[in-house]
Amino acid sequence: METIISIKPLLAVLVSLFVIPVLVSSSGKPNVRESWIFVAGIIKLILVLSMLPVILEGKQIALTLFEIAPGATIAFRVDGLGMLFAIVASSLYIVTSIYSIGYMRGLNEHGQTRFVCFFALAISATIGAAFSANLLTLYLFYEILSLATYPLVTHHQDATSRISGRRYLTFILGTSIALVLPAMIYCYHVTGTLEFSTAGIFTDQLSKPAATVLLLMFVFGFAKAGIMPFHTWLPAAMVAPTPVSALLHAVAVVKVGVFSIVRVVTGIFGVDLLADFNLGIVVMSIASFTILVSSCIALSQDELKRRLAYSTISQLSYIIFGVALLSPQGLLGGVIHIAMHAFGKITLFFCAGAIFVATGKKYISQMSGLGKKMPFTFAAFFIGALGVIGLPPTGGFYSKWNLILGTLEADQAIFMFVLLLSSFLNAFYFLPIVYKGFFGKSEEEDNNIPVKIQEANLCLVIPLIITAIISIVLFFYPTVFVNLIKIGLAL
Amino acid sequence: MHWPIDLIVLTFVIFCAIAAISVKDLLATSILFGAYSFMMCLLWAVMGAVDVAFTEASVGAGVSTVFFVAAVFRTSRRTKD
Amino acid sequence: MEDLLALIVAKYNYWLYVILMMIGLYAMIAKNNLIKKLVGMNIFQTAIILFYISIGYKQDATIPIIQNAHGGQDAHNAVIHAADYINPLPHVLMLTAIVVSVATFGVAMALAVRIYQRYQTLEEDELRMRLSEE
Amino acid sequence: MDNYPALIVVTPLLAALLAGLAAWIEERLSYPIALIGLAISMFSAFKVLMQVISSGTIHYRMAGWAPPMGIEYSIDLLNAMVLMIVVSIAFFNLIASYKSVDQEINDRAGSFYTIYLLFVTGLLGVTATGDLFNLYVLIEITSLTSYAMVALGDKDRGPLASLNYVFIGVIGASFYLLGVGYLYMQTGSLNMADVANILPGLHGSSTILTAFILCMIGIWIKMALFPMHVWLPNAYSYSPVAFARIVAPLMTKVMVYVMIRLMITVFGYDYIFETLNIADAVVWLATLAVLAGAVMALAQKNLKKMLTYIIVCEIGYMVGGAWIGNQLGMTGAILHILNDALMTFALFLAVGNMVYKLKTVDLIDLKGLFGKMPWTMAGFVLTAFSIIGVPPTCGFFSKWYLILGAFEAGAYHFAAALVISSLICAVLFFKVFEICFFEPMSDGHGHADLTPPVKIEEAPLSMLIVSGLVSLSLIVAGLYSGTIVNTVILPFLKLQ
Amino acid sequence: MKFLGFIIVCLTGALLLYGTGEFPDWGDPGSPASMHLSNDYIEKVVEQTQVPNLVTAVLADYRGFDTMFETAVVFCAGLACFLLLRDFREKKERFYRHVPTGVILHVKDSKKILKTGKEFEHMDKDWVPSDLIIKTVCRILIPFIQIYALYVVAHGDFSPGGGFQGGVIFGSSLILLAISYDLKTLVRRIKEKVLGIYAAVGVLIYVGIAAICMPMGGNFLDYSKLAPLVPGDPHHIRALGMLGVEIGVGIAVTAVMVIIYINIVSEGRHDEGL
Repeated sequence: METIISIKPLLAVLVSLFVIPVLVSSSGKPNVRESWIFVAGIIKLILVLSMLPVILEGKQIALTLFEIAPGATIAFRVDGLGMLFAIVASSLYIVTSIYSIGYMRGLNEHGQTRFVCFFALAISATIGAAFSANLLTLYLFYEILSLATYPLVTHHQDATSRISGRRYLTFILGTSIALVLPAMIYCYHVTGTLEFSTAGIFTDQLSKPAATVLLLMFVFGFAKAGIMPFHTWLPAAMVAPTPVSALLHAVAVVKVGVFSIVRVVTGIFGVDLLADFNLGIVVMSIASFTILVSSCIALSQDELKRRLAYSTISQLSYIIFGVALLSPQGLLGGVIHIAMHAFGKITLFFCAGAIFVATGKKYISQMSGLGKKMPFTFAAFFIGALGVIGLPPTGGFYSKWNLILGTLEADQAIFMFVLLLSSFLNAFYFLPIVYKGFFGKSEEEDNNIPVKIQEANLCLVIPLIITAIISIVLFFYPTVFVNLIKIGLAL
Repeated sequence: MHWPIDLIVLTFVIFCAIAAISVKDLLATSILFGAYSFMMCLLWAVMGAVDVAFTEASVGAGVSTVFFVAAVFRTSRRTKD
Repeated sequence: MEDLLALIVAKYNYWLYVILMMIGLYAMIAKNNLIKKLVGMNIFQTAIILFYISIGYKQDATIPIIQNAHGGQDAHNAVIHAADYINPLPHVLMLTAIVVSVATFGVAMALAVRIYQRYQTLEEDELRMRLSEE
Repeated sequence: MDNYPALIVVTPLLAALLAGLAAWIEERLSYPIALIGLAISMFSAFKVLMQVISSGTIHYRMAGWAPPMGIEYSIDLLNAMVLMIVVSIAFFNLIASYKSVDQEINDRAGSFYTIYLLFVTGLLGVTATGDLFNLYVLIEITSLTSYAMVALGDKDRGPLASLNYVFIGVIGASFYLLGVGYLYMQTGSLNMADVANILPGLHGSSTILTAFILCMIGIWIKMALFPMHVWLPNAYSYSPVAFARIVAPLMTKVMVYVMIRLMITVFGYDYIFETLNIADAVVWLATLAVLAGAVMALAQKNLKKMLTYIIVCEIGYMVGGAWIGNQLGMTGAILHILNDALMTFALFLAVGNMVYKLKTVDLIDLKGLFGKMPWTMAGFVLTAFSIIGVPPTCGFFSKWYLILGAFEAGAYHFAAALVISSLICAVLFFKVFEICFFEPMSDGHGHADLTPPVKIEEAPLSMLIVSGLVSLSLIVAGLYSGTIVNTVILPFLKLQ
Repeated sequence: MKFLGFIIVCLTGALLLYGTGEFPDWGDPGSPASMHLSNDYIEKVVEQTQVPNLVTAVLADYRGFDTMFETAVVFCAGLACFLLLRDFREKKERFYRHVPTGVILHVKDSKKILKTGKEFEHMDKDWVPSDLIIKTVCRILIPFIQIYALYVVAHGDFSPGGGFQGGVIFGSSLILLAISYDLKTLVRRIKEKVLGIYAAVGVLIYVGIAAICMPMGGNFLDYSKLAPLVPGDPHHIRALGMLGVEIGVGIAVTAVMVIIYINIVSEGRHDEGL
């Protein structure tokens, strides 16, 4: 596989860093500030897409920045997986920034400059994680992302956000320092390298118990992936403004966690090693436990964002589950679910935010009849829900289909039922909302006031329509992503 | 072969040291301390370290004692131990 | 008996310096009055000096000043036997050490005066009481 | 024959004396004199560093007498690096100090700069010298100056803290002196290299063992290793900020350097790690130091105090790394001398800025500081991350080497201690950040119209710029730590 | 505390005694300490430096670098005492003696200052040195002490003594002046500023002489390179260099001793004391 040395990955990471000083300097003039955000976001997207053809040709783009120790470098390498993730993140970043303008101004939030700056920082960290060539670099960006999102989560600076900020850090930072760091250094100590390679870096240094411990340290250590019991930060983090929950907690942060686990499984251990030690089953059982339990919890949640959060937790475990199947179909289904779920879930979050801004309603019980008021929002919500449940005509169906095929391929038929059961659960906790929204009676109708359409402002509605449309489009044209994954994992 | 002198002076030194840290009157301490330094300087002279002895005579028995008295004069003279 | 005496003669200097040193250290740690601690400090340091001087001492040798070397020229034809003179190096070191100790002593005294100005006492337990009630 | 090695140490001394003169004649002159002196010294340190990197160890004979009769400066990669660190930190701190000295000790500023320079001279000499007794004298200079400075800081507690510091410091120095005496007793020499040549014949001797123990205990007392740390927190937190900013980063690090120098150059690996087997005990002690330092820091109510306990904890890192007894650990320890010096310096710069504005830095005084002093806090946050060990700041990479070394030596308890301490540091600093960020608690969901904007009151520009530069240097040092290790530390360790 | 101290002391003592176990006998000429270096010194010093007092030679030349910092330590101590204690506020209450009658006046407010001279003389609060005998004796004694001090400094090359001892003796002579008369007399004789400058200048002489050797093409402190600057026998140039250095040390030490004494005894007010 030939490698091209190029500075593009670095630029793609740095572009939104470079814009931060500009944002700070133009803090007085919101319009100038936001326009800069768009400039940065679009340049970033262009940079990312400009690398796409090269990757599709089966080449790689690499760039080594610093060598800390032999075998431990800070380096970028763009391959299929990274590309997939980068495209998803950077495209959704633009959509989200449109949305956040509407949201933040609609609610007249304070400290908007701080907000956008850390948002930019977070997104560059995400891209960096997507492009990182070895575990050290990945860890680096992982940590930067954790710290950059703290001020976003605690944006309101009130007591509740303080509590949840604490929980956020305790889980994210604590696990990464206490579990991932030693595990990573141990890997380096054993093998002398941290570069991702599809064959894995271990030759025969690991005994089975050691491998098990290491794998578990990684799986639980990357707590952003929300594997139980390290999931509680995610619902807590829902105190954040909705754009944060939308982009970071449906796409960037959580997906970085999952992505790291995927990298570790495929790049550090290597599928074969895990298959030999037959460790996939361990991870799979953990994942399926998470899937089922969190789905059940989601059923009981009345606050919309919290319900979405729990559904996110279960969906993330789908991805880990798929990877843990260690079979081509499973890997494909799992990894592509990163993209599919991203578009579906972000639509849902957008809708939640739009509803809140328009009507100030947070709780599902209050939302009956809202569908007539905000039809576009609820239509989008419906599509997003389909995507998350995994029904056609949405991309979610594609990933779930592959996952199920994967279970059969890895002849783990029992786990197939996990998937099906959880899909039912998803349906149970999403579709009623839509139903109530469209066919339920709101209090205005009870005192039969004529209902007229009053959507939230355009900045909020347009993005969610876009994402909804994309998640439908992905059902028909998933090929690009599929090819990227096939290249990336050499399936 | 003058180790007896040496030994005698040494015992004096130790005696002065113990006395200096155990009397309850700081002025007395300072004087005993001067005596201690002087004994010490004798000891060194016996051992042939004339320069050191000279220094100790002028510093230890001289100036430090003066500083000591000055400090006691500016602080308290009595002490509990 | 004889050899015991010989042993004492051979080593007693070092033992006594150890004793002095222990006295000083004990005063520094256990004494309650700051001035007393300072005395202990000085005893401690002089004990070390004594140790060095004892290292330098050499039997049947005279003080380290070369005889009839005044003016220098005739020093060349005067033959110098190393065995005749005491080792000068420890003396030099200890000169420096004495100076350092007296400098420290002066500063410490100044500090003691300052503390007395502020707290009107130099007894450690009383000082601790004053600090705790502040 | 160039005299740069001498100039490094002598220029600050000369500058100190001239500044002392100026303090009596024309006080305003003493600051520029100090500045120039340190600048020249820094330049020569840089030249020496380059020379050493290019063409090996430099030997400089004071008064032209060949060692062991005369005193010799032998500057190898390690000295050169530490010299560079010391002098540059001293220089930049001097730039930052101008305003704060004005504020704290406005009269007698001249004398302050004199003492300051003497202190720097002492540190530089300690680092450069190749003679055991010369080391003692220079340690005494640094100690004496720090006694004076500590007493000068807090009007009430200062003198007492300083006097306790005097007692403990004198014990430490005297122990070291005794150790040198015992060495001299058996080897008859004071020059490090010469002693190192003679020692191998005497490895069994109980006198040498005693000498070793005495020297180490003396140095440990001076560097405040855990059980002997009691003097440090008071001394450092009561001294004036301008001085705390230099004594906190440098004093302990230079002492660590001295320990490493004694271990490697004088006594030698095979004596320490083969003849004696106390290394494990010391590593355990270091582990204890790390944990204890972190925990005690957790208990503090005052920011300065908290940071001083963090210093105690960091000392544990370096001692442990040095005593683990493999190349990786030693690399980590030496790299951490640089990194920790930078980190502590940056921390105390930030604290200095706060003190300049707030006067007291009890944690409750820090409310809403992110709004009030954003730039200072930015630097502070960056430094905190470095201490927690977040990549790509330099703190992470020295920790990386230390943990690797611990793994290689199988000292898992030390590795665990490192991880735990960085967790505790995270808790510590986020405790502070929460106070600065959330309080005073804004009710009403923090909407723009409900939270009035706080006006920014920052420290003077000179202090801000320095602290900003140093905080950025943390990242730079982190990214280039590979280069540092390959050009300075590994070659040095290869030579031994 | 006492018990803990006792334990620590015993441990230290045990360690030290354990160390002494393998010492060579006391005064054993064959011990390494008196074989390795000292013989070189004893045999080479005179021909290399022309200074018969080995201690002075080693102190000021071979290990002159130590001594330079030792002087710096002294200077630093003086400065420290000044910084710690000196305060420039006037004291509130003052005492005067009416000379003709010997009546003592106690002035409470600091504004009112009597002109001291024939009629009134200022006197200390708690130290009343008006004893004629002591005054006279000291007046006679002090010059001799000072001459002796100068001798000690100058003759340090050939006999015990040197800059430091001489300086201390000179300083104590001045202190004697302060004790026998009163502090005011001393302060009137020697201004504080002068002391401060002397302290710095003394060390500067040392460092200066040492530093001049570098432009002269030698290493730091290498007196032999000074030959072109000094008239006379280049043979003795090292001795001369040491003499100059010793003078510097003497000046510095004198000044510092007086500074420390004054500041301690008057709590930094420089008005009354022993």
